[in-house]
Amino acid sequence: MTAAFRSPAVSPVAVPGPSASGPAAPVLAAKGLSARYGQVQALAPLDFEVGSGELVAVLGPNGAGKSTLLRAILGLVATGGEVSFQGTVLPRRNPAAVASRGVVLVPEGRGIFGPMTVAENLELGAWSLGGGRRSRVAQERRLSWVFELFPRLKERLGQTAGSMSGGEQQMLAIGRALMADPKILLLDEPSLGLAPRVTEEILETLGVLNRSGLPVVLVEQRAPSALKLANRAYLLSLGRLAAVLDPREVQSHDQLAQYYFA
Amino acid sequence: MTACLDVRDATRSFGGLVAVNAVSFQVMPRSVTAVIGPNGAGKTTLFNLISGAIAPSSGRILFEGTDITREAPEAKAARGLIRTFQLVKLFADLSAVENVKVGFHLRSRGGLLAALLRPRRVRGMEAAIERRARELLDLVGLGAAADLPASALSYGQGRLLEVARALAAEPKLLMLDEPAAGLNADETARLSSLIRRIAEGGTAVLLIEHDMHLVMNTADDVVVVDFGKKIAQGAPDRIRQDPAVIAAYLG
Amino acid sequence: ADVLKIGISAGLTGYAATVDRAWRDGVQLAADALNAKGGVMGRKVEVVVEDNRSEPQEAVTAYRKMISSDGVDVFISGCVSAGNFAAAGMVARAEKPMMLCSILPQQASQVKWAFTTLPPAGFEVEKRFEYLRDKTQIRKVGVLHDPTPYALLQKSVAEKIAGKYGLEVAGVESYKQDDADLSVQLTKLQSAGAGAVIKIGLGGTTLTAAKNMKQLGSSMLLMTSLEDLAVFKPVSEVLGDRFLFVASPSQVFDALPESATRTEISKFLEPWRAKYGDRDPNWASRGWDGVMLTVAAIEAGKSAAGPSMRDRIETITGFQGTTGIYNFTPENHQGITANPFVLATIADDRVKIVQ
Amino acid sequence: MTSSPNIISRKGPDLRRVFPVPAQPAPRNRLAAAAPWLVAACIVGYALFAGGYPATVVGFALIYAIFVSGLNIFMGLTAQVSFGQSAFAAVGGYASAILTTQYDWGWLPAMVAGIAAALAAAFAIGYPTLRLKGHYLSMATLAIGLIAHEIAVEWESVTMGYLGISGIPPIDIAGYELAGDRAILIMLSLCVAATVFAVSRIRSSRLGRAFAGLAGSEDAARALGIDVARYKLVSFLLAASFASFSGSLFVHVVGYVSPEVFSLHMVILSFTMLYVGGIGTVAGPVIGALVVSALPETFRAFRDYQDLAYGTALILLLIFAPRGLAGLFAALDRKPSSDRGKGGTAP
Amino acid sequence: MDATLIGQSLVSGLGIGCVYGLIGIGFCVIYNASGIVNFAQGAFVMLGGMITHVLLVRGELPYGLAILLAVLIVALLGVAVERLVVRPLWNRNAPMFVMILATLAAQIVIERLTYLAIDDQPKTLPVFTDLPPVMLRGIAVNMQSLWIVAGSLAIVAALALFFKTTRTGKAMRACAINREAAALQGIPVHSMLALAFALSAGLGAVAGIMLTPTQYTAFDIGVPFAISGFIAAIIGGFGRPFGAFLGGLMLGVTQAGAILAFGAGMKTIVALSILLLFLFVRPSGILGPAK
Ligand SMILES: Nc1ncnc2c1ncn2[C@@H]1O[C@H](COP(=O)(O)OP(=O)(O)OP(=O)(O)O)[C@@H](O)[C@H]1O
Ligand SMILES: Nc1ncnc2c1ncn2[C@@H]1O[C@H](COP(=O)(O)OP(=O)(O)OP(=O)(O)O)[C@@H](O)[C@H]1O
Ligand SMILES: [Mg+2]
Ligand SMILES: [Mg+2]
Repeated sequence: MTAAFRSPAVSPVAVPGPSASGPAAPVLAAKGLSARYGQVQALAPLDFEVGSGELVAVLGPNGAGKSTLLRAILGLVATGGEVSFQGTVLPRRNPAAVASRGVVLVPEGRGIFGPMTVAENLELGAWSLGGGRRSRVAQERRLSWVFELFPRLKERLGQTAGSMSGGEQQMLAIGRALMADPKILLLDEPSLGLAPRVTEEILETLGVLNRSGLPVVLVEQRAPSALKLANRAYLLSLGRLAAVLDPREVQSHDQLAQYYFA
Repeated sequence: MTACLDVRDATRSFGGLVAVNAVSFQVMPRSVTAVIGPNGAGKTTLFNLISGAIAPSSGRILFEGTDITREAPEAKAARGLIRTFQLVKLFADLSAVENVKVGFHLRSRGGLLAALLRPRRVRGMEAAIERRARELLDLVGLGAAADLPASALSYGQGRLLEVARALAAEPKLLMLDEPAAGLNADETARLSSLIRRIAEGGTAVLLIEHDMHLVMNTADDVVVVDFGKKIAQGAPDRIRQDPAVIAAYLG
Repeated sequence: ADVLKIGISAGLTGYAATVDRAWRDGVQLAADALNAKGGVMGRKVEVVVEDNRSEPQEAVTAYRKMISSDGVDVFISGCVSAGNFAAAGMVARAEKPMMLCSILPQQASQVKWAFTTLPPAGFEVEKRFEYLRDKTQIRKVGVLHDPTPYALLQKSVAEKIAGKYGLEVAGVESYKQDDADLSVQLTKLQSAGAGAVIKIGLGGTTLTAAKNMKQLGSSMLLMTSLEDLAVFKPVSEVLGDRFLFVASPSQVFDALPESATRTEISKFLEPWRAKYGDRDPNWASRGWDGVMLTVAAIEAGKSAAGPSMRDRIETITGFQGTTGIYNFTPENHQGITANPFVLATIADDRVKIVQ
Repeated sequence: MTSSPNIISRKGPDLRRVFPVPAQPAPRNRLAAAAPWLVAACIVGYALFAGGYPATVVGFALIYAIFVSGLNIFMGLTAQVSFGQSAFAAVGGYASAILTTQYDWGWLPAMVAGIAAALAAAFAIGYPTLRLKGHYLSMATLAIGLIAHEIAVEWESVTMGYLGISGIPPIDIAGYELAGDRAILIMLSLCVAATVFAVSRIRSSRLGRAFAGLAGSEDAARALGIDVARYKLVSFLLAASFASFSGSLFVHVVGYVSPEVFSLHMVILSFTMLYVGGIGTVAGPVIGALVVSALPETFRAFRDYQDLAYGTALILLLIFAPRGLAGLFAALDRKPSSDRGKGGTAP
Repeated sequence: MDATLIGQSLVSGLGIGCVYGLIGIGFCVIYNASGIVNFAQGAFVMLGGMITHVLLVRGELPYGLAILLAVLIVALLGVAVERLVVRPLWNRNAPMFVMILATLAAQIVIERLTYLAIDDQPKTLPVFTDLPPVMLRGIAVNMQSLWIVAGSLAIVAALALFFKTTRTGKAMRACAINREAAALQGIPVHSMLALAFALSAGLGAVAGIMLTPTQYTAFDIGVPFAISGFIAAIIGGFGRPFGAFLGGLMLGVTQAGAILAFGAGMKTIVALSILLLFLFVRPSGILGPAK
């Protein structure tokens, strides 16, 4: 089934070999990135890098700051430090500008447009591609690709998104992000609420996308499945960076747990 | 032994779509029953029918032998039927411990006069509620977050808070909609043991879950639905082997 | 003290704004004129104005401020009846007289300290009825009024006296000052057979009524009560000679024959025109009267103490003001006793007396 | 509390180790909590000292504080919207006015009758109306406020229309009439203190928690057994009785009543007070009423520009203290955050 | 009661109802793009008439040009309100009701500024086409009302198309539903908000310009119109332009009916009571999903 999900829109990029120490030429690089909610520091300064073609996993227990890290990259929270993407510094507190550079986040809680239809949600996913004729043709192609990935969405094109089941909404959130032709894809627990089979399929698809050159940041509670795909893993705990792992070295679940609670 | 919950031919359609189609099953006291099935199979809709959030198109729901099909959610809750939500519904402006204290509504008494005069009885009750609310937070592991506003909790923390709040109502039947979503393996394991203890304490548990570890380790009985229909029911071991379930769900 | 403080509680904003702003300017003009002559009994006149936003609660605050913080000697307040009523008790306790542009309070203890420059409600109605009787064939009229106390008084007078003029009130309709459309009321009056609409009440609704009548293709006359001329100009553009209005002498000054009233008006109108050009003089001239009446009382009693002023105002008779002749008595605190009004129309951009 | 299988006392594994949680914020500073009260006390104290005009302004502010405290129960604690509370103030005000002037009742029975009438009206109105949600509820309550105002204007035989009712006696206690500025101010301060006491008790009670629950999520509240319809109604009734109480106080203090008192302006003013003070807090309505009443007075000297200055000041206040003055005091202590879940409101 | 009277009242009710509807539509546009109920909408209505009047009378511009300029100016003022009042609040994540309150304050400020800049005298505008009313069986149908009806229908249709079919329209709706998620799609949330204010201010101005020839305008007419427009928008099912239009007609006709049957004093009481009863039966308005 994986072969079917080849992205039509992602151009192939040279994929460097994975390394736990960090990529040679990072696409996304955060230096001293920290975040706070009001006066509460939720993320202590950390360095975070994603190489071109890398899939980076972010792991950690509840409240560790995983979601906060992704939000900080987009500039959705008050941050310190600097984030650059493809060599240029990303603006802060202007998520729309960050998103239109191709940094696409599937947020926690999905953020679908409940009262709008599935079709409208997907269409808005492609907003930053513009409304011209050419982009519309490309959009059609991406749309059929998303439908291949999530046939349920095609069945429910006219349904209001808010009335769909939890898992269906999650599919929509991911599908919508894929519509944007991301240059880098950030996913916050994409498997949340999805049936085991769909989860597997999604993770597999992410692997395929990644191998075709798309950098991916994956926050995932199912550490083993995430580690299977990842080039590197950042382990957060209590709002700070606990370790950067090489998945090949993390053999067992116990070993991971040791990092979690060390 | 009479069933705690008896669902008979519950059916609900939305326009042309039959989201829940003549589903019947029973939940026994002190047992854990899991409902599993693919996305959009109708599990949450089934929960909504049982808890009274939406009315069934047909079918009946019995709780401890009484027909409660058309009762309002709050009336069902008063009978001891308490649920959590797939998308957490916390009282965002309240602190975690205050959230739990709201959960004690059915387990306490008092209206305007009690509020204004605050007699000894009420003071004692308030103190007990405060104490037990914190105990419940400790139980789910949120003791240290007790005074944070609920809006400041992470997603997983929020789910646990919802469980604690539901426990405050001391339910006879606790319905959990994907309680483990957003928890990692360890947290899920802890949740599993918590659920077992809840059941042993005398509360029947009905849960929806996609995490098969949790389901297999926790449930006594598993109900499988697909396209709104019940396609299998039985002990976890049997369900794991059922070809229909494998085809539809487990893959 | 060496200044005489006049307090004005005026609705500078809100529904009474047009009237009360003019009133305030009239009072100020009078004060300036007095000061130019050296003040009153050697005391400079100072005017304290407080906005009551046309609301009673604000009026109470405004009066309170002027009594206790500013120490005013006398109130010459605007047309917000509710505001003046609400404060009347407090003013009476403080023993300050008030000369109003509104109707008088209801309580006997409060009326004792209140006087008004407002003519009796019937005067405006009578003028219009006279015209209809004498100059037209119209025998059925419709009354269109707002729910303010003064308008309600006029309405009931109209119903009562119509017969005396050989007229029949074919219909009575009301409206609110912020109504956007009066066509239904006008249609009802028209279908009741009214040949003229007696409109009682202030504000832009007169313009709306005119527009609506035109839109309905109605041939009724529109006869409105006393109002700012600025409102009437666009109305006359819409209805032409089917529009008539009650005017006070100052508004038709140029068409007025030589008389004591005219002389008195010219004393006021000269500085007024110098300062405000052709702005409507009506309410302002009443404010002027209010000041001059007060001054007369002070000079008669040789004192600006509240009780003395009050007692003296009650004895003012035959006082020639710009609006008419004032005759106060202990029983009657409404000074104008003879009808000073005329009926006018606007032709070629000029105000014309029709009667 | 009923006893049922107790799952809590049983010893289990220490789950805290599994779910690490950031350290709790420092306990709130007492001074910050007391600050709004101190400011309020200073303002009232000054008015008592100065008497006269400041006393009048502060007196009206205190009457509003009661009205807004009631509104706060409905809008702050229960998160519903009512544009129609002026209706219940009108019921109280007119009941007191009519019963004391026409039927020679004492002020106390008249006031109680007013509250009873307001409760009856609120019950009859609230029952169908509170089924509405969000903006629909706003419109329905707005309509009720407008209707009440119109009735006060049109029902001349009883209310005297715009002419109003005057000669309403001041409140007397044991034959001693409270007519002086200071006496009135002290009496009003006591009323406000009682109101504040009641609101703070309600807030921290089972009743208050039920309000907070349905404010947070009606679905979740119902799932916990809270009868949402009933508690909404209770909250509405409470708000109505405070409104009626304040309406009665107003007419006795001023001695006069007319429909303009209970216009839409009153509603908007009270909203302003509620939000400027800090919605959902106990101190908010009081500090809000005092500050918002003082604000236009401070701008009196601006004359024609008074409203302009007032509007601008209001906008600036809302921008720089979006959680109100009470919230601002708390923020000096610990800044609350709201970056999360700011998503949007689905209609 | 004779049929002509009833018919004539119906026509009057529909005429004024269109105006209410048009104002209600302005509420819907901002609501659809931001979730805000903009009570400064009445100020835009007032400004439409006032500015046209100033340009026409003091500026001596041709009527058409004056109208065009006035709409443009008011649209710009709408953007100013968004920039100066709404956006700072928005950026601070102020609660929705605070933003609503701030628009009320903005209404006060605009009203006062208009008063200071122009004056407080009632004004009017000439009718668009100066023809006598058309008489249909004794019922007068005036030209300006026809303009209003045609104009509002055209606007309703254009808006429906805009929100249902264009990318920008959909993006605006998305911003109101969940602005963070909208930003994550790359939708420039702030520009959308500004655009929404420009659009609805412009619409308000158009409403003001169309209705002023049938009555008067002054610096303080905004609030009553805003209230009627708000009621119309709610009755129609909030956020639905066509619903607001129908709601306006309903309000206009019930008011006319109330005056006819009970007299003008009872207008508000009767009309609002009827609308309340209607809401009890349909708790989310004419076009809202029925319960
Ligand atoms: N709005 C907020 N205000 C204050 N603190 C917050 C806020 N949002 C989150 N936090 C705190 O920041 C910390 C990190 O939260 P975050 O959502 O990033 O965790 P997470 O790792 O994604 O957890 P989960 O796996 O449960 O989603 C948490 O401890 C939480 O309490
Ligand atoms: N109000 C509604 N209107 C239309 N369709 C609905 C409505 N509510 C649910 N549905 C549809 O009914 C089906 C069952 O939904 P339900 O939420 O019960 O699924 P579920 O089994 O809980 O799925 P998941 O595991 O993804 O949460 C879905 O296909 C959903 O789209
Ligand atoms: Mg998270
Ligand atoms: Mg579900």
